[in-house]
Amino acid sequence: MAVLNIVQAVKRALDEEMARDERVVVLGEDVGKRGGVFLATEGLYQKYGPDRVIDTPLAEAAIIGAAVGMAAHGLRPVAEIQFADYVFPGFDQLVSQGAKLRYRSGGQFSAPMVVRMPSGGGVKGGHHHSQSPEAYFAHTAGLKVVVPSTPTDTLGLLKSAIRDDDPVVFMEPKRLYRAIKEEVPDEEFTIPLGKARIRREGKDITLIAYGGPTVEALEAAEELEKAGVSAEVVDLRSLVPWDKEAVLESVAKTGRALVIAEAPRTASFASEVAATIMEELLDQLLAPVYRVTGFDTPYPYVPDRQYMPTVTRILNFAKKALDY
Amino acid sequence: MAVLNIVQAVKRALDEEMARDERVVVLGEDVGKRGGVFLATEGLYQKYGPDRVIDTPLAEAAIIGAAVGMAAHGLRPVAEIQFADYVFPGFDQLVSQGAKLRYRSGGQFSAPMVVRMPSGGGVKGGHHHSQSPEAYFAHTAGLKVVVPSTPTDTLGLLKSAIRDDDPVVFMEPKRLYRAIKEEVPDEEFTIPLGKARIRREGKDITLIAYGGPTVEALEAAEELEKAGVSAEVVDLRSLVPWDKEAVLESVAKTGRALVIAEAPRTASFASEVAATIMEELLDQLLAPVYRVTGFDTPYPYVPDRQYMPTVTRILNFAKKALDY
Amino acid sequence: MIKDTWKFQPFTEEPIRLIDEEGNWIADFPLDLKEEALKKLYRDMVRGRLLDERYQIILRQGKTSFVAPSSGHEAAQAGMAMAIRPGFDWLFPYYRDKTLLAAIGYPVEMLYAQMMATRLDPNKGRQMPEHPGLKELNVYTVASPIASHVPPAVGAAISMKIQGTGQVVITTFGDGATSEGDWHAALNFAGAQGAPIVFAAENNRYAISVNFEKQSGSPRISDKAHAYGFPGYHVDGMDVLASYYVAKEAIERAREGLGPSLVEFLVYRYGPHSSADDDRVYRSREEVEFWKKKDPIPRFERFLEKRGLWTPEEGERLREEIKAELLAAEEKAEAAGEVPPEWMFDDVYGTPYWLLEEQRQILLSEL
Amino acid sequence: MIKDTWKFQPFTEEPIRLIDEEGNWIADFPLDLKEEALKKLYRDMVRGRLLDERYQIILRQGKTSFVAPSSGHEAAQAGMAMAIRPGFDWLFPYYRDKTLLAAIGYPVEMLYAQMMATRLDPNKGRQMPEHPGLKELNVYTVASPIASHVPPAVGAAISMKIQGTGQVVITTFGDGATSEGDWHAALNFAGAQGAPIVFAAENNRYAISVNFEKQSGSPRISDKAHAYGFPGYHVDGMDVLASYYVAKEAIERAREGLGPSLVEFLVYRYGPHSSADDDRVYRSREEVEFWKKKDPIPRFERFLEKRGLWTPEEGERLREEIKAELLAAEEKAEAAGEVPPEWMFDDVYGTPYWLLEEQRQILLSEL
Ligand SMILES: Cc1ncc(C[n+]2csc(CCOP(=O)(O)OP(=O)(O)O)c2C)c(N)n1
Ligand SMILES: Cc1ncc(C[n+]2csc(CCOP(=O)(O)OP(=O)(O)O)c2C)c(N)n1
Ligand SMILES: [Mg+2]
Ligand SMILES: [Mg+2]
Repeated sequence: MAVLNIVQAVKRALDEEMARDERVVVLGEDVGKRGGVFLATEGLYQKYGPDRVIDTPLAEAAIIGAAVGMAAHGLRPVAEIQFADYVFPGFDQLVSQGAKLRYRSGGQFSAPMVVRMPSGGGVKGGHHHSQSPEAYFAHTAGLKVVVPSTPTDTLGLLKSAIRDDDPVVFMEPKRLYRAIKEEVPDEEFTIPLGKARIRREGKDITLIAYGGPTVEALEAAEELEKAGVSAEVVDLRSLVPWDKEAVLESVAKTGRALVIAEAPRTASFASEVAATIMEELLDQLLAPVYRVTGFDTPYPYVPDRQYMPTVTRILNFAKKALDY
Repeated sequence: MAVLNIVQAVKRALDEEMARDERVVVLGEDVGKRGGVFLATEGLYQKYGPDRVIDTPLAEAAIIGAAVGMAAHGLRPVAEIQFADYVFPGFDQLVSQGAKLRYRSGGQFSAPMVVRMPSGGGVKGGHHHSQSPEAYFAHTAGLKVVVPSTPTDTLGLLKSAIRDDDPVVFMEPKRLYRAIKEEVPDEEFTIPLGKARIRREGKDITLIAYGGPTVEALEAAEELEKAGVSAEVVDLRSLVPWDKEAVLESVAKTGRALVIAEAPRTASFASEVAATIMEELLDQLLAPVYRVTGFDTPYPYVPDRQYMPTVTRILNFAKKALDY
Repeated sequence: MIKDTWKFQPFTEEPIRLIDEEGNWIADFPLDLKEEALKKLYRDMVRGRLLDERYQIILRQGKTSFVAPSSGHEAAQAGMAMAIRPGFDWLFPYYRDKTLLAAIGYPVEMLYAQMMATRLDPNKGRQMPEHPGLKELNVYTVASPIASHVPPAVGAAISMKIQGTGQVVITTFGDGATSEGDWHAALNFAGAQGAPIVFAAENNRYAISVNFEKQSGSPRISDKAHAYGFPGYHVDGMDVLASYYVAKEAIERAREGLGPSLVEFLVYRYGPHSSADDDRVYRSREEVEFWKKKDPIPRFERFLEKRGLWTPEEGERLREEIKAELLAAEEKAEAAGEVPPEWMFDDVYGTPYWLLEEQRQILLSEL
Repeated sequence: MIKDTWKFQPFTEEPIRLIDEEGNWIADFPLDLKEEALKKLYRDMVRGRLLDERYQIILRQGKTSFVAPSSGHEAAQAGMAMAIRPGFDWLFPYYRDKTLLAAIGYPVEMLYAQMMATRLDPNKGRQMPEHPGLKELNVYTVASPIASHVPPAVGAAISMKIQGTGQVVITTFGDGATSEGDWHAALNFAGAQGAPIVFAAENNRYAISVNFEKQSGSPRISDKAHAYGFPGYHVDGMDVLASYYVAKEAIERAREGLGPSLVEFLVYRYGPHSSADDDRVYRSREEVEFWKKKDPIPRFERFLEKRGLWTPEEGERLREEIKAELLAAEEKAEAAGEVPPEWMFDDVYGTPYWLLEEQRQILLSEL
């Protein structure tokens, strides 16, 4: 078993899928010789050539829009948006073209494509290199949204995303790119979209997280254990579709939950999960479901880490739930 | 007191503000001679001339982006996006430039501007003339979001929006443009942003709505009354900031609530309100807060009305809450 | 890059024109089209015109909710249609292309079915009228956001190049579309990649009410190709032969690997922007009358007449024949019956997930 | 539209150049700049270069987290700076403009403060390094999304026109920016409105690793102005006098009501794209060396030397003097102390609302 970090897992997934299926092409800014600014496509240009690893002009509308057309014409494009913050010039292509192509054509055309993007904060990037725009995508019918938090999940989910018949937004928590390493099976595997993963079992409170803050959720769970509280950590992994069943099962067991995410709170995916849990499990809850999220400000340069849910913040809210 | 419909209220608000403050300018596609495709700017070009009523090229990025620059330079632009569905080519300008200008410049620059857009369904427009994209804006820190549902509110809120020092997205429920008429005071008035309006008092259940579905909420309340159920109808009017206090006060009284909106449910503003109510009033709720929303599909051409929360759907959920 | 065997020069100040107003052939090369082809062009234009007229009638009858008049655009569209290899090349059209679509063989009953949202619409009635699309013929389903189909068109063209299929993409749009950022991003990418695509502007000088002078400082759309390093052709789009020959050359260039071109067809829209528009507010009746005198159909009739290929009587007979065809198509489309509401939950994804199933049940419980 | 009193022709194939590599004045008009002005240009270039070098040092010292090297861009920036009326005209710069900003009088300690996010940054440390902005001087705060500042720049210019202020907007960006849709939408609108604005492309031939050939099919950025109906000037941006004179003419045209121009300055970036980049992966050392031989500073030194305005010793003295200034500025900026975390809740809106107050309390409880 090789030890991989997340960025290496991305690279391996791309490489395996490109080798398996020649319809798979990669496009984006600097994905060619440069191998991407995070090196997620390193070596692919040299291996698969300029027809399958395409350096594009600096235009996200061209990247996403062209991916839609390529997909409609039979390719399986994997577009890279250099930072999630830069998806907005291509937002119209994603929501008006990609998301609705299958629907508006009555199923005649479809856009099996992946839009990868490093997202989230913690890299001292200020508000245009740190955002977590998943709520925009999750709110857009027709898009699938995946946010892994470990190398193994990244590999298995990205491969599934590439094979999926619909447009998938694949958000990679950039602050974890090199921060998390683990042994990953050498044989090929995929992980189905739409399934959560129980990262840690527990019985007193459920910490629901995805992407970057999964790390803080796990750390908080350890802290809680020291205080005698047994916390279950659910990593959503997929936001659309999300694994309501797994979430409800866990919260039905623990009676308490926090939903933890980096994006601002208002109309966030965290709010969606919180609203759904409380709607479906009202009588089984021992405390309100609290959302531990980024603040409703643009992402600042100072402070960088404290914008996001810190372990302290998670513990404060856990206490609130436990003391309720 | 003149009887006005909503589109006339928009026109009057623009006219009064342009007369009051020569920094106010209007720009957008077809806003000039044509008076806008919904005639919301009719007559303004003739009255204020081409320097203050500017027909733009067909480019929402230019419209919103130019408005940001005009505002930064001292004007008070009111941009019209022809349909809310067409804001997406200008989305980057709105979220990356407009929303964050005050913040990123440390308060040195600001963008006091309004982006008006007819929104919502019910006009047989299919998915690109019917969407309700308010969640995208509400999720974006730095934007204010207003959605009136009556002529009086439209007039008073639009005037406040124009005088506001921050970018305000002003969403006009187009299916109500000419459907609702009422007497509006002749003297000048404004209505503050951020305040909900109790459209009907009641004690058994709170129906929280905004924009188009306010109409169905009121109709449902009448139906409920016939069945002996007293429903309170709260019209949010502003989504950012939203009037949490008024909402909580009402639900604390009734113990039951529905949040009614046209947009798809996932990560919607309805989810935000539902999550917040349940978080803050958990113990006082007699039933879960149900969200009665548009479906998580693109807005279809067939059926047109049934995509949105119908009176039947509201009543079904009300029954569910009352029977809980 | 301009081979000297090519017939046309890019970036001319005056529009390329092959027949004059009187119907004389004025090109500096011999006409090499068979009688049959000339008649097809004529028939396609007439069908487009009559279909446009019929749409007005079904609108008044309440059978459809929206029409985008296309009269005045027929020559450009019929010309392009004949330059395409239907079902092989891909077409990314916009909402005003009924002449073009019918001419490449889009079954007219399916066009009607889209207008009336009946079950015969392969797009399942998901969109408002004038938004056709047909996979079988490689016609990408129209989307309302102006210019938003242009980046996907470029993507398809790049895919063709990568896969070496020999196909070409043709995408049409109005003058207004050229102002959009998506349009630019697309043309620029196509230029950088030398993709096999023809960008066809149907310049009717108005984006709804906004005339071209307010849309752009450039005097011609064709000039915009300078920005992308490929040829821009300025064509009289009321001249069906100029439209055909230039489109053909642009497509050939693309097929031979010479990359994209931008072709600007100068046309005029005789009707309002749409059934929701009143064009008297923004343009004079004199202007409309002036352009009606340049109607591409009579102009081509004069051309055909001079060659003994047309008489008023034959013209009338053809019209009656087409009208009957259209009526039959309309009836067939209507007979299919309206799309049922519960179809709205299909095709959001390849396979629906739990939330859509929950919501389908909500709708079903209300029906 | 080209008055014959204007000095420069748009759309030249070769870049406009006024001094050759040896430092000879080769223009067809007489140099009309005072000694003082020539010295200012020189001083501004040198300060820009030294500041760029200092930034590398504070980066290594961990006092900043990011640098965007600007060496190689000095001539274009110093030239533009002298053509502007600082504090009257508005500048919408991008992240690689330190020479330009310092040259128009942006206090260097405030540039440093922005780099280090200290309290002296008028932008309150809200953004990553290389994102300055100063209302007092009409310098619009830099935003990271490429080309996103260009539509606001056009809006400001239209506002100037509406209000008849006589001001002009200058906005800078890289070659990469010209691919973005927002860029196009902005230039097109400016062209349609004849807005008083100069679009200044600092074309260093790379958007990070992507060379210009992959970015666009057009051989020159200046050619893109054809699309908008205004002049496009192709300028040797390593020639500070060509940069100044062309910028000046473009600004004058705008001020006189003749509308926008696009000025392409051909420059080179000697360093990597940023402190996070490794440029050896995508360009050869030979290429970099080739351009280093064309360094704009020695080139201008040769020019000055020929006129008796420069000696190596004077050059050295000036460098030492500037270095001392920079160091003082750096110390002053640092002494102001880091921006405190709770500032993050200010300036989201003019007045914060309840949610932000709630959240501020959450943060305060954690500090
Ligand atoms: C992005 C977007 N903005 C606005 C609209 C509304 N709209 C529909 S058609 C139209 C004018 C289009 O003009 P043009 O491109 O010249 O085509 P024409 O209708 O003249 O054939 C506008 C503004 C739209 N459909 N999409
Ligand atoms: C919209 C957007 N997409 C991508 C990026 C990431 N990015 C930052 S700089 C850059 C290259 C810019 O190149 P150019 O415009 O030529 O300016 P230069 O850095 O060469 O001066 C890219 C792709 C960004 N900042 N914004
Ligand atoms: Mg038009
Ligand atoms: Mg560059």
